[in-house]
Amino acid sequence: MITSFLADQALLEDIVRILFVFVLITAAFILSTRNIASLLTVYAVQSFLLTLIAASLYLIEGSEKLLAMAALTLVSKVLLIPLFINVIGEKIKISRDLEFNYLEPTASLLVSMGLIMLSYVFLSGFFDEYVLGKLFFVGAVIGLSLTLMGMLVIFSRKKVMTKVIGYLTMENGVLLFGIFVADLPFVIEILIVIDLMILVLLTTILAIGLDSTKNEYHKRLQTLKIWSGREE
Amino acid sequence: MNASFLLFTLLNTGFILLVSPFFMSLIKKVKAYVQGRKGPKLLQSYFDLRKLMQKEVVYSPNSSIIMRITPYLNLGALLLATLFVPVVFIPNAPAGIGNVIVFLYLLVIERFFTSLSGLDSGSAFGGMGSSRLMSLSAVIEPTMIIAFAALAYVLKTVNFHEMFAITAGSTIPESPTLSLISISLFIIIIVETGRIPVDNPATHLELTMINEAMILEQSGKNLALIELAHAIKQTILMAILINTLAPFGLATELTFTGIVISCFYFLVKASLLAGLIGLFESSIAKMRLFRLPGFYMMAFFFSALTILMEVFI
Amino acid sequence: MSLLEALVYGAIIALIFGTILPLLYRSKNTRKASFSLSFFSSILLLAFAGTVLYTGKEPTFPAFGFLPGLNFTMAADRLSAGFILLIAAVVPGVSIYSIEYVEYAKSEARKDIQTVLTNLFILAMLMVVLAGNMVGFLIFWEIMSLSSLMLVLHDYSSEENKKAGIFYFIMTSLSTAFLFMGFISLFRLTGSAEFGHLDYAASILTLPFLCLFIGFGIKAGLVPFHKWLPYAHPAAPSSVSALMSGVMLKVAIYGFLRFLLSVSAPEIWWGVLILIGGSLSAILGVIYAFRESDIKKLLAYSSIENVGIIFTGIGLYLIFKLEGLEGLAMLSLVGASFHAFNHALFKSLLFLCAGSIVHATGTRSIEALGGLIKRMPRTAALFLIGSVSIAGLPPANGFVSELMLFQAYFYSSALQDPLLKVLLIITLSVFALTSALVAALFVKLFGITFLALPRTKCAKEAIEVPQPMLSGEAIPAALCILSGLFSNRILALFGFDFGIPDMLVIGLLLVGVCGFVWLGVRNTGFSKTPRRSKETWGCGILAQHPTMEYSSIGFSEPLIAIFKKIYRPEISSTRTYSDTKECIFKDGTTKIHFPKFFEKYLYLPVAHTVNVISFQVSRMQNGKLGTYVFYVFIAVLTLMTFTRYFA
Amino acid sequence: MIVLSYLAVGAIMLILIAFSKSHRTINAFTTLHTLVFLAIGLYALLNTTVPAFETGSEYFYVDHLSIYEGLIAALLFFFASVYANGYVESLIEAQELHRNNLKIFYLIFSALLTAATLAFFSDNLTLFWIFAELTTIFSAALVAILSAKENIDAAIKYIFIASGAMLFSFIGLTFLYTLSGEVLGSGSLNWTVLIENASLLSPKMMTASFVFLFIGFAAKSGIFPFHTWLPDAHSKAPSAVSAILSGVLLNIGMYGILRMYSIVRQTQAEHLISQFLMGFGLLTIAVAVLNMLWQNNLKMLIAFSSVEHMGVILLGIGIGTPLSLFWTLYYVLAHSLTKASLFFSAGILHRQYESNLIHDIRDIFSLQPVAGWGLIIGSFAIIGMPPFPIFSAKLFILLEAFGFSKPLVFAVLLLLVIASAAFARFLIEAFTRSSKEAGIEDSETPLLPYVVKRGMKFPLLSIIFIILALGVFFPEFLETLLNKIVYELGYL
Repeated sequence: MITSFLADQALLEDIVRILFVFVLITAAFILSTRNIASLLTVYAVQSFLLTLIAASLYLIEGSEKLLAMAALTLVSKVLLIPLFINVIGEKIKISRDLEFNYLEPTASLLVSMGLIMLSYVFLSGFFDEYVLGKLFFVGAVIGLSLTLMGMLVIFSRKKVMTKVIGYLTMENGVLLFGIFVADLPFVIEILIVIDLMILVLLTTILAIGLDSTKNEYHKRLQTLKIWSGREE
Repeated sequence: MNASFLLFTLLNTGFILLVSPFFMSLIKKVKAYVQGRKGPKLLQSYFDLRKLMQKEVVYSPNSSIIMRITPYLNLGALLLATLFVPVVFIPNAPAGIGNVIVFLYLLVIERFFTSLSGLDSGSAFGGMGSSRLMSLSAVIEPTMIIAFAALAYVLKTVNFHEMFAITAGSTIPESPTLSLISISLFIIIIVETGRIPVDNPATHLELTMINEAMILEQSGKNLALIELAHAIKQTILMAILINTLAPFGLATELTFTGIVISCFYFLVKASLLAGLIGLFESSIAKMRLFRLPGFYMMAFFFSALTILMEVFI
Repeated sequence: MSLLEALVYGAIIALIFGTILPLLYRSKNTRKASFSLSFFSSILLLAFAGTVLYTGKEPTFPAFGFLPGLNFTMAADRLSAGFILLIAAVVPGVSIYSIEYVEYAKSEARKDIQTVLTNLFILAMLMVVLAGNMVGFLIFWEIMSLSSLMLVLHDYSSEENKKAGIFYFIMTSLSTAFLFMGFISLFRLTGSAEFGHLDYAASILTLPFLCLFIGFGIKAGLVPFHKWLPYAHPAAPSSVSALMSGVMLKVAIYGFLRFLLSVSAPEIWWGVLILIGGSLSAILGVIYAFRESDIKKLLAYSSIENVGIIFTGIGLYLIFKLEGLEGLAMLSLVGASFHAFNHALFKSLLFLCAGSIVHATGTRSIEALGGLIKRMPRTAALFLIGSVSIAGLPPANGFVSELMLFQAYFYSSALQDPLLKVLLIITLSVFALTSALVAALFVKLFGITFLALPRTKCAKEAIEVPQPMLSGEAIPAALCILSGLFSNRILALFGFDFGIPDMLVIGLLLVGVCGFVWLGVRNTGFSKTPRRSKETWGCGILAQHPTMEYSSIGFSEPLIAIFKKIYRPEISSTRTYSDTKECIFKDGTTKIHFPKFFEKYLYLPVAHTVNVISFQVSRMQNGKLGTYVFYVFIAVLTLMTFTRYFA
Repeated sequence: MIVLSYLAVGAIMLILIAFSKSHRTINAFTTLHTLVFLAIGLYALLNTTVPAFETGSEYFYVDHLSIYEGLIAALLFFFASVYANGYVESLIEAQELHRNNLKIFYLIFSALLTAATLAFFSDNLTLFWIFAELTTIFSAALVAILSAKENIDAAIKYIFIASGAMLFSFIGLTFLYTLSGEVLGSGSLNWTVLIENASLLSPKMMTASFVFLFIGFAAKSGIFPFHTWLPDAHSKAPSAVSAILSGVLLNIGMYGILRMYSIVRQTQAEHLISQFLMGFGLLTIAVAVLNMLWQNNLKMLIAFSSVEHMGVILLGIGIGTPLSLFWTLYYVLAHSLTKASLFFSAGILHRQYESNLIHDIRDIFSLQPVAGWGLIIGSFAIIGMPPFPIFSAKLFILLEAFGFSKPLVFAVLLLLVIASAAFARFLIEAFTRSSKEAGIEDSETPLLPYVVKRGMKFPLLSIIFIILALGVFFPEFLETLLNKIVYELGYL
C-alpha cells in the first residue's frame, strides 16, 4: 500500500504543495514570534518541512542526491544548529526579542505577501522560456520569497539571535529554490552546509557579546576609545 | 637722431618751455576780467618762477629722497613729452618719438611721482591729494585712451607726428569726427591741468584741492620746477587739441619761415584756447568730488561716440 | 647628444640634486649648495632658452618608455623656450634670496623641507613646460601643485594658513580635474597623448577648449576662479609666493597657449570669451587689490589683474587671427607672452621685497608700516623699481608689454565686424582703467609702506635685511629695467619686429632730459639757494604724528566710493554718548566690511550644497545593522524589478 | 599541482601554528606561509603552462588572472604578517587582545590566506562562492577577535550583510546553472565551460543571473548600497587586518564580478550590464566621497576611500574594453598596495593616540614622523597624484570611460576632487594640531612617543618604495602578465 501510495505522482505533488503552505506558515511565525525558544522550534520545524519536501521530491524524481540532501538537512538544520543555538541562548539568558525595526509583525506579514507576489512576477518573467513544471515553479517562488522574508526578519528584529534565525530562513529559502530549480553537485552542498555551520557558530558566539545583558562589555568600552565616527 | 630732429628738440622744447608760463597767466587774467578784477600781469608767472627759484628750500624731516627727485623727474618727463607734440614743425623723428601711448605714460610718470611726493612728508593734505589725484586720474584714463584711440582710429596711426602731418595738410578738421574728439580733448585738458570744475588751482582749501594739496610741502626751486612742469603739461595738451581741431599753419617741412609762421599761429591759437579755458572756468562751478566721474563719463561718451561713428558709418 | 640637450639635462640634474641633497645631509651648507644648484640650473636654462629662441632650432630628446603604449617625452619649441626663459629669469633671484630667507624658518627640519620643496617645485614647473605629451604634462603639473601646496602649508600652525592650504588644494584639484577632462577628450579625439596640430572643426573642440580654459583659468587665477590666490600667496613663504605668482601662473598660461596654438581652426567666440574673461579679471583684480591692506594679498590680487591682461592679449590674438590680421595677432600674442615674462620679473621682485618687509617688521599689514624708506633704503629702492615696472611707467618692462597691447587695440580699426569693434572699445577702456588703477594701487602700496612716518613700533624698529636677500631682489630688479630698455633688441633678436617705440631711446632721452634739468638748475645761478630740513607748517599742530597720516584704507576711499557697486561696502558703527540725550559723543567705533562677492555668491553656496548633500548621505551610515540590511533588502527588490522589466 | 600545493602548505602551516608556543614562532610561521604562497604563485607564473585545469576539470583552474590576484593576496598578507608581529604585540600589551586569542588570531589569519587564494583558483563558481563565504567568516572573526563590543558589532554587520547578500548570489548561481543546463544539456557552473559557450546563453536569463550574482559580490567588495558594513569592519579591525580586508578581500568580490562580466560580455546582455556596472560604480564613488568629506575618523576615512576605489574599479570593469580591463587590473594592484600602506600608518597612529579621531591626533611630526609622512605620501598616492600608480590607472580608465559617456567622466572627476578634498582636509586638520593649542586637560599629560615595534616600519616603507617605483616605471613582466589576463578573459 505504501509503495503504491508513494508511486502516486499526483498525490505526492499535492503533499508537496501542502508542505509549501506549511513552510510559509512557519515563515510567518518566524516574522512575528517574540519568544526565542519558540522561534527556534519554528525554525526546526521549517527545516524539517524542507527535509520532507526533499524526500517527496526524491520519490517524484528518483534522484539519490535529493535523499542525501534530505538527510543532510535533517542532521544539520533540524538537529545540530537548533541545538547549538539553544545552548548559547541559555547562556545569554535572554528569551525574548520584543522590539521591531521598521516593520511591526502585522506589517511584515503584509509585506511578505507582497514579496511572494514580487517573486512570482519576477520568476514568471524568466521561466516562461524554460518550461519548468508547475510544481517546480511554485517551489522556486516559495524559495525566493522565503529568502526575502528571511531578510525581512534580519532587518526588522533587534537581537542577533533572531537575526541568525532570519539568516537561516534565508538559507532555507535558497535551499528550496535550489532544490526546485537546479541540481547542484552534492560535494558543493556539503561544503555549503559546513560553511553555514561555521557561520552560525561564529555569529551565535558573537551574539554573546552583543545580546548579553551583562555589563562587562560596557566597561571595556570606556577603556578603549575605538568607537567613533560621525554618529557622535 | 638726425640734425632735423636735434633742431626740433631744441626749438620745440625751447618754445614750449618759453611760452608755457604765459598761458597760465593768461588764463588767470581772463578769469579776473570775467570776475571784474584786473588780474595779474601777463608775465606774472615768469616773475613767480624766478622768485621761487631764489627762495630757500625747506624739506620736512619726515620726507625722503622721493620728495627731492620728484621735481626733476616731473619736469624731465614733461620736457620729454614736448618732443611728442610738434608745434614748430614736424620733424623726421626716430621711431617711437610721438607715440601716443608713450606720451600718455609720460604723463603717468608725472602723476605717479607727484602722488608719491604727496605722501612723502606724511601730512594729511598730501595724502588726501595723492589719493584723490590717483583715483580721479584712474577714472579719466579710459576717456583719455579712448580719445586717443579715436584719433588713432580716424587717422590710422598711433604717432602724433604722423597724425599731425595728416591734419596739418588741411585747414579744417580732416573728418567731422575730429571735432567730436576735440570736446573730449578739451575736457581732458580741464581735468589734467586741475581746473574748475575738477579742481581749483587758486585755492588752498582742503575740501576742494587736489593738485595743490600734493605740492603743499614743496618749496623754493622745487616748487618752481613743479609749477613749470604743470604749465608745460597744459601747453602740450592744448597743442594736441589745436593740432587736431585747427591744424592750419603747422609747418610740415623744416624751413625758417615755416617755423616762424607755426610759432605765430600757435601763439594765437593757444591764446584763444587759453581764453576759452578761462571763460569756461569762470562760467562753471566747482563740482563735488564724487560727481566728477559723471563729468568724465561725458568725455568718455564723446570719444566712444566717435569710434562708434567710425565703426558704423 | 648635442650641447643644447646637455644644457637641459644639466639643469634637470642640478635641480634633482638640489632636491635630494638636503634630505641626505642636513646642514646649512647643504641648503646653500642646494639653492646654488638651482641658481646654476637657471643659468643653463637661460643659455638653452636663448639659443632655441634665437636659432629656432628644436632639440630632440629620447623618449622614455614610461607606461605601456605611452612614452614620456620631452620637447622644446619656441613657445616652451619662451617660458623656460621666464623660469630662468625668475629662479636666480629667488634662489639667492632663499639662501638667507630659508634660514628664518622655525626649525631645522622645516628649513630642509622648504629647501627640498622649493627645488622640487622649480623642477616640476620646468618639466611641465618641457613635457612633450599630455600625460607627462599632467604628472608634473600635479607634482607642481603638490609641492606648492606643501609650501603653502609650511607654517601650518596658523588657522588661516590651514584654510588657505585646504582651499588651494581644492582649487588646484578642480583645475586638474578640468585638465583631465580636456586632455582626455583631446586624447580620444587624436588617439595620442602628444601635443600635435588639431586639425578639427572648432565645434568638435568645444569641450576640450572649455575644459582647458576653465582648468588653466583656475590655476592662472582668472576671475571667478581667482579666489585661491589671495589665500595661498600670503600663506606661502615669500620666496615661494614669488615663484607661484611669477612662474606657476605662467605655466598655466603656457599650457593654455600650447593648446590654443595647436588648434588650426578656432572660432571667434573663443577669442571673445577669453578676451572678456581676461578683461574682467584685470579690472576686478585691481579693484579688489585696492581694498586690501595685507601686502601679500594685495600683490596676489595684482597677479590676478596681470593674468587678466595676459588673457586679454591672448583673446586679442585669437580675434585678430580669425579676422585675418596676422600682424596684429602676432603683436598681441607676443605682447601677452612678453607681459607674462615681465610680470614674472616684477611680481617676483615685489614678493621678494614683501618678504623682506614682512621679515623686518613682522607684519603683513601696511597699515602698520610707514617710513621704511629710511630704515630699509635698499629694499625701498628695489621695491620702487618693481612698482614702477608694474605700474607700467616707461622705460621699465611693464610698460613695453602694455604698450604692445595698447598698440594692437589702437590699430584694431582694420577689423571688419562692427560688433567686434564695439567689444574692443569696451575692453580697451577697461584695460585703460586697469592700467591707471594699477598706478594708483602702487602709489598707495609704496607710499603707505615706505613713505612718511612709521605708524607702529614694528615699522620704527625695522632694520635692513642681509645682503644675500638684497642681491636676490636686485637680480629681477635689474632684469626689469634691462628687459624694458632693450625690449626692442630682445624681440628683434628672437625675430619679432613690430615697430614699437624703442625704449632705449626713450629711456636715454628721459635720463638725458632729467639730467639736463638738474644741470640747468645747478649751473644757472640757482644752486646757491639755501636748503633746510625743518618741520613744515602744519596748520598749527605741534608736531607731525603718524596717526595724522593717510592710511591705506583712507587712500582707497575715493575709489571705494566710485566703485561702491562693486565693493558694496557695509559700514557699521557703534557709538556711546556721555549724556542721556545722546548729544555729547563719548566713544565709538566704525567698521567697514567688504563682503566677498564671489565667496558669498559662488564659492560658499557651492560648498554649502556639497556639505548638505554630504551630511544627508552620511546620515545613511547610521551604524545600525537593521538599517543596513534594510538597504540591501530595498536594493534587492529594486534590482529584481529592474531585471524583470529591463532585461 | 599548484592548487594542491597551496592546500597542502595551508594545512601544514595551520598545524605548525597550532603547535607553536611563542608569539615569535607563530608569527614566523605565518610569514613563512605567506612567503611560500608568494613563491608558489611566482613559480606558477614562471614555470607552469597556464591556463590549466587542476584536480580534474571540475573544480580548480589556473590562469593568469588567478595567479595575479593570488600574488597580490600573498604579497599583502606577507606585509601584514610582518606588520602584525609588532602590532599584535602592542595590542596585547594594551590589553586589547587577550593573549589566549593570539594563536586563534594567527590561525584564522593563515586560514584566511588559504581560503582567499583558493577562491581565486576556483573554476567552479559554487566553489568560488563557498571560499568567498569562508573568507567573510574568517575575516569577520579577525575583526571580532579584539572582543570589544564595537568590534563584535562590526563583525556581525559584516557577516549579515555580506553573507546575506551572498545568498542572493547563490540564487544567481542557480539561475546560471539552469541556464547552462538548457544550452549544454547538463548544467555546469564551471567558468571555463560557461565562457566557452557564453555566446549561446540567453541574454535575458544571463542578466537575471548576473544581477543576483552581483548582489553578493558587490556586498563582498563594498559597492553601494551594500557597502555599509565596510567602513565599520575596516575601521574597527586591527590595522594589520584592515590592510588585508581592503587590499585582498575586496578584490575577491571584484574578481567574481570580473569573471562573470567576462562571460556576459560575450552575450547580448553586455550593453545593459555594462551600463548597470558603470551606474553602480558612479553611485558608489559618489556615496563614498560624500561620506569621506567630513569624516573625523581616520580609519573610517581610509575605509570609505576603499569603497570609492571599488567604485572606480567597477567602472573600469563596466567599460569593458581591453584597455580599460588592463588598467583596471593594474588599478587593483595599485589600490591594494596603497591602501595597505595607509592602514599600516594609521595603525601606528592608533597605537600612539589610542584613537583614530581627528581631534586626538597632534604633534604628529615629533611623535611619529614615519607614520605621519607615510600617511601623507599614502594619501597622495590614494587620491591619484603622480608619480603614484593610481594616477596612470585612473587616467586610462577615465580615458576609456570617455568613449561611453562624457558626463560620467566629468562626474567622476568632480567626485574625485571631493575625495581629495576629504583627505586634504583630514590631514591638514589632524597634522597641524599641536598640543599647545589642544587645550588644558591635554597639556597636563604630555604624550610619550609610542615606540614603534620592530618590523612595523618595514612593510610601510617597502610598500611606499614599491608604489613609487611602480609609478615611475611600469615593469615589462607586469605588462605581459596583464596583457595575458586580458587575452585569457576573451577581451582580445
